[in-house]
Amino acid sequence: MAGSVALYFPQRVYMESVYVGQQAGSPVLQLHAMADTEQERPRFFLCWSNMLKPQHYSSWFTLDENTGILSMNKTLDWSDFSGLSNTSETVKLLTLTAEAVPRTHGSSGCGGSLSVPILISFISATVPTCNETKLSRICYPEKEFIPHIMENRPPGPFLQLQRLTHKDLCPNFTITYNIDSGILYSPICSNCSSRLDREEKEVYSFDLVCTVTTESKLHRYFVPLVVNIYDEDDSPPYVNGTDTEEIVIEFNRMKVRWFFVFVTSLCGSFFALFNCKHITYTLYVSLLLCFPEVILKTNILATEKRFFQLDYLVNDTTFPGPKATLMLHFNITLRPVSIHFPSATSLFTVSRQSTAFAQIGRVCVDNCLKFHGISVVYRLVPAEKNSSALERSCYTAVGITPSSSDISAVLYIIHTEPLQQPECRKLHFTLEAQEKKTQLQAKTELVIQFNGNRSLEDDCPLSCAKHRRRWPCETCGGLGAPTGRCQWRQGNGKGVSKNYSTCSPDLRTCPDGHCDVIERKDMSICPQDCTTKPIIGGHEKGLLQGIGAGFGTCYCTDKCFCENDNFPMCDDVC
Amino acid sequence: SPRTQVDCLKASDMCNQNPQCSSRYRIMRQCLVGKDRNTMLANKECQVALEVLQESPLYDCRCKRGMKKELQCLQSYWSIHMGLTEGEQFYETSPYEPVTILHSDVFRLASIIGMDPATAKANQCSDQGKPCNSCLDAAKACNLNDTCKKQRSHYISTCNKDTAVQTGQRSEPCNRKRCHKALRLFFDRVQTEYTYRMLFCPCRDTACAERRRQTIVPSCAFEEKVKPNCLELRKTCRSDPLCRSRLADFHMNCQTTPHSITNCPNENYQACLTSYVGLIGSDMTLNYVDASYTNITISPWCTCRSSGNQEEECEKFLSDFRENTCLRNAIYAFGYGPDSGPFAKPVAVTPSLRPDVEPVSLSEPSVNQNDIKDDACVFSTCANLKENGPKCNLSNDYLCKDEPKLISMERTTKKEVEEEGQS
Amino acid sequence: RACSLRHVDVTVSDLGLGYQSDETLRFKYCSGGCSTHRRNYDITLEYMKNAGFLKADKSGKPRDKPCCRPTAYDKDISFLDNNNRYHTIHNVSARQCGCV
Amino acid sequence: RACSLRHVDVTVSDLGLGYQSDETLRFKYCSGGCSTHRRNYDITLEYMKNAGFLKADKSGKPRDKPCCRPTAYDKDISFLDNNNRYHTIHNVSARQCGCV
Repeated sequence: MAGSVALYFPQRVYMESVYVGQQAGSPVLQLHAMADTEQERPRFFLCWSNMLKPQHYSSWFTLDENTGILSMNKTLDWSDFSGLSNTSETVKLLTLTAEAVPRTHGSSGCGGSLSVPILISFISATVPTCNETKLSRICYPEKEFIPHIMENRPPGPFLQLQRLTHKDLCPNFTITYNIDSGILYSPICSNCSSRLDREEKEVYSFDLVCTVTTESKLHRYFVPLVVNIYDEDDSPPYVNGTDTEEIVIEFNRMKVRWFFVFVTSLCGSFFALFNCKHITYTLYVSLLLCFPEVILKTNILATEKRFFQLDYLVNDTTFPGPKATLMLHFNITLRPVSIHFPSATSLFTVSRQSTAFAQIGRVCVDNCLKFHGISVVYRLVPAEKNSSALERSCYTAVGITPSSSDISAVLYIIHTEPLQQPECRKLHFTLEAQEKKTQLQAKTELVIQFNGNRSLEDDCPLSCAKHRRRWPCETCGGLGAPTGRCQWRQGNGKGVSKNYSTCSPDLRTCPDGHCDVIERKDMSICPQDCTTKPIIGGHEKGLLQGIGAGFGTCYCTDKCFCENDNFPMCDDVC
Repeated sequence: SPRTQVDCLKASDMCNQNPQCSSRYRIMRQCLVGKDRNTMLANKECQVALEVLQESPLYDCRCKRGMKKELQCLQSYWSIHMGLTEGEQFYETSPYEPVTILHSDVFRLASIIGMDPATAKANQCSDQGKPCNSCLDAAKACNLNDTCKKQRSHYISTCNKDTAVQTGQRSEPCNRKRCHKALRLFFDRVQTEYTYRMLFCPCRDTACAERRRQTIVPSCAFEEKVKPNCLELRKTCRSDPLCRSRLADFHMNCQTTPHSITNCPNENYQACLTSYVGLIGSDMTLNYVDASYTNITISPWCTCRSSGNQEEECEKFLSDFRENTCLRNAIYAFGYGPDSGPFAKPVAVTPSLRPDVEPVSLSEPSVNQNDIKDDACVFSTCANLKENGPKCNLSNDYLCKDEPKLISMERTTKKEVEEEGQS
Repeated sequence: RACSLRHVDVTVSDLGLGYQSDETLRFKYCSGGCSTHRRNYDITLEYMKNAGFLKADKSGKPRDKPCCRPTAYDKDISFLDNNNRYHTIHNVSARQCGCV
Repeated sequence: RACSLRHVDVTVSDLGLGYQSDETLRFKYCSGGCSTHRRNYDITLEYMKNAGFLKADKSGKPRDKPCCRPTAYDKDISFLDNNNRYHTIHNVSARQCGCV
C-alpha cells in the first residue's frame, strides 16, 4: 500500500446497541481517526448512501465533527421501533456510515474515500437499569473488536474501552482500566516514543483489566486484546544466506519444479531477467516469504549435456526506496543419461508346469526406476542363428511386453507346448534395450532354463478365481500360474478386509490391487484385480477396478462374489 | 405507514406493469452493469431511478425459503439491493422473510419425536448394551422412513465416490458440485424431524460426535486440499445469489445477541438452525470442526492466514461461525430441549488472542470503547500511554492466568483477591 | 400366507455382508406361497419329472413350482460404519415380490 | 450347466394334462444353475435365515436363491385329439428362461 494514505480508521466496523427510551444527547459511541502527521486533525461526518433521501432514521443520530462522538439526536420511543418495518423482529439493524477528512481539507465532508460502517442494533426493549446489567457488560461490550494501527504513523488514541451508552448507568460504581503485563505478552511500552514498525512486530497482544468497585465489592474482569500492525511496504527485498542455488538435471528429464526460499520481505511484483528455451521461472508469493521457482518447461533428451547460469532480478516495484532490486543466481547442470544393463547375462528359471500368461520376471536397464521422461523399448532375439526348426519352436514359449511405465518390460509364457518338449531345455536370447528418442542402445545375454516336467492336463476351469475353497483350488491350474497350480490365500475373515480369502494363479502379483499389463491380457488371469463388473456381497471397490477389500471369500465366475466362508455347497439344483 | 411486503418476483411483476417503475428499473439495472456504485450515484438518471424504486414494492420485497422460483426471486432481490446498499457490507440484510416459528415449536418437535410411537423406541437408547448414541438412533429413524432413506442414500452415494482402499488415493474424486446438490435435495425434501436429528443430535461420547460430524460426508462436501482464505470464500459465496442469500440469512438469524436470554435474535433458535441448514450444500458449507462432545465448534472450511491487512475483518467473519453462542445454544437446545440446555445461560464470546491461537473456550466479554468512563484510561498507542499516568501503568501485582478470571472481593480492610470464572 | 413383502429391522452388521455398523435399517424380503400362480407349464413339468421323461444332468432337476421372489429391489442403502466410513450397497432389500 | 432353455419331444398325452392325442410337440422347459445370479439380497437372506433372525411362518421359509424359471411362455398350442376334437392350451411351453 503506497504511502498516499493519510487519515485512517483503526477499526473496520463500529457496533453498538440502542434501546427504546435512549435519551436525546446521550453518547452512543466514539470514533477515532489516526493521523498521518503530528499536526493532522480529523473532521467527522455522518453520510448516507443516498444523500438526497437518507434513511428515515438518519435524523435520530448526530456525529460531533471534532470529537467523533456519535450521539442520539432524539429520544427513541416505541413508535420509532415499529415504524421501521412491520416484521416481528425484536432487533432492527440500522446501518450508518461515517467519513473522516483532514481538517486542513476544504471539503464539505461526504463523498471522500475514507469511510467506516456503523451498525446500530435498535432493540425493542427499554434501556436496562444498573442492576439489570451485568457488571462485565459495563466494562466491555458484547461484540469483540480487533483494532489495527498503520506502521510508521504518529501515536494517538485509537480505542475507547468503556461503552459510552453505559457510562452513566451506575453512577455509584467506579470503573478503571489498566494493562495486565503478564509474562505471556511483551511489555507494550519498551519504546513508547517511537512509531511502530511492522517488520519488527506484526501483532501486539495484551490482557485488559477492568476494575469495578461497587458499594460492597471490587470486581476485576480480564479480557484479551489483539492489535494488528498494518504494513506500509517500507523495506526492500533482501536475502538471508546465499544468493546462489545449484540445480542438477539427470534422470528426471520431465517438467520439474524446484523451490528456493530466498527472500524475506513483503514481496512486490517480480519479473524475469531472461527466458531460456527449456527453463522458465515464475514466482509463487506467500504473504511474507517469496519462493522463486524454476520450472523445467519441456522434456530434455537423454543425451543432452550442458551447464549454464540463470540470473534472476527481484524488483519490488511498490517499494519507494532506492534499493528495490536484488539479483539471485541459479547454476544449472544438465547431465547425460546412459542406457546400459547392470549385468552381462541374466538367468531366469521356468517350471515346465507353468500355464499360459505365467509371469517369468521383469527386465530393466540400470537406474531405470529413477527415469522420468525417458522411454525404453525392449526386444528378445534368439541368440542361436542356425538352430533346427524344433529348437526354433522352443523359443515361441516366451514373450516380452512393456510395463505401463514404459521403462521396464515383463517376460511371460505365451505358448505352453514347448514346455512339454524335452528338447526345449535352455533358451539363449539377446535382450536389446533402446531409448526411444535418442536410439541409445544396450544389449545383454538372457538365458531361460526350463525345470521339472509337465504332468497331464487336469479338467480345471480356465480361471483360478472360480474356486471358493482351498480344495480344489490348490489341485487345479489356471491361467497365469508359474507353478502350474493355483494358490490359496486364507484371509483373516474379519469383516470387509483387504486380506480376503481367494484362489490366485500367482500370489506375488494377484491380488495386489493393481491390474498389471499381463493380467490385462485376459480377464480370467486375475479378475480379483481387473473386474469392472458389479461385485456382490460385502466389498469395497479397488483403486480403478477390481476388488479393494472383500468379506470372507471372494470368487469370480462371470461376476465376482464375496461371502463369508460357509456359503452353500451348491445352489438350487441339489 | 410501512408498505405491505410482497415477494420480489411479484414486486418485479408489479413494477414491470407500471411504465414509470419499469423504465426506472431498467435504467438502474444498466447503471449497475458497471458495478461501480459511486459512478451510479453520480449519474443523475441513476439517482432518479433509485428514488422511484425506493417508493416501489421492490424496495423492501422479500423471498420465502423453498418457494417456487426461489432463485429468480433472490436474483431480483440482489439486483435491486446492490443499488441500495453502500458497497460490500459486512452484514447484508437477509432476502428471506423471517421464520415465524418460535424456537419452542421446533423443540416441541424434538421432544415429540421422543414420544412418537413409531420412533419412541428409537429415541430411547435402542441398544441397552451400548452407550446411548442419539446420532445412531437418528440414522435409524431415517433408515426406517422411505423418503429419508432414499434421499440419504442418494447424497451419500453421490458424495462418497472415493472407494479406493489400498493406497488411499482417490480413484474417482468426488464431484463436489453434485454432492452439494444432493445434500441440498436431502435437506429440502426430507422433514426436519429427521434431518435436524441427524445434524443436531446431542452426544455424550466421541463416537457419537464423530458420526454427527460425518453426517454431510465432509471429505467431499466440506474439506478441500487447500483451505481458501475466508474473505475469498465469502467473495465466492456472494457471487452466487443462493449462497449470498443463505449467508445473509445466517448472519441475520444467528448473530450473537448477548443481551437476549438465548443469545439469538428474537429468541428464535429455529430461525438460526434453518439458516445453518440453508448453508449446507453451498460454497459456505458449515460443519463441526472436530468430534468434541463437550464443546461444539462450527466453522466453514477456510483460514485467515495470508489475509494481509484484512486480518481483522477475516477474524471477525470467522468468529461469527466458530464462536457463535446463538448457534451453539440453538444446537444444544434442540438436542437437550429448549429450557434444559446445559448452556441455557448465554455464553459470551472471546476473541482469539492471536490469529494462530485456538479460541479460548471459556468465554470472556470483549472490549468496546464505549464502556470507558471519562477518566478511565483511553488505551492508545505507546506514546501517550505514559501521559495518562498511574491509571495506565502496568498492573504488576496481577499475574495473567491462563484462565481469564473475574475477581470479586468483599470490601474488607484487608483486600484479598478472589478469582472467579467469567459467567 | 401368500407370497408377499415382509420386513425385519436389523443392524447393518446383522446383514451378514461383513460390514460392521450399528446403524439399523429395514430389511424387506419375499416369503409366502405361490400355489395359486401355477401354470400348465408347472403341471406338465411336474408330471414329466415324476414320469421320468426328462434327462437329469449335473445341473440338477428343473423347478416345477413358481418361486416367491423379489421382482424389484431397493436401489441403494447407505450407512456409516463403525470406523466412520460411508458405504453404499445395492440390491439388498426387496421392494416388490411376485411369484415367478 | 447354467440355467437355460431345454426341450423334449413328447405326445400331447404325455403332457399329463388329461388330453388323449398322439400328436407330438416340443415341450420346452428351463433348467440349470443360477449361482452366478445371486444378489446381495440372496446372501443376506441366507445369512439371516441361518442366524435365525426371520420369523418362520406356515408358508415356509423365504427363498434365498434365484430360481431358473421361464420368463416367457409360448402363448398357445393347438392339436386334434383322438376323438377328432380340436383343443388349444396356453402357457404350457417355456419360450425364454432366466434366473429370477
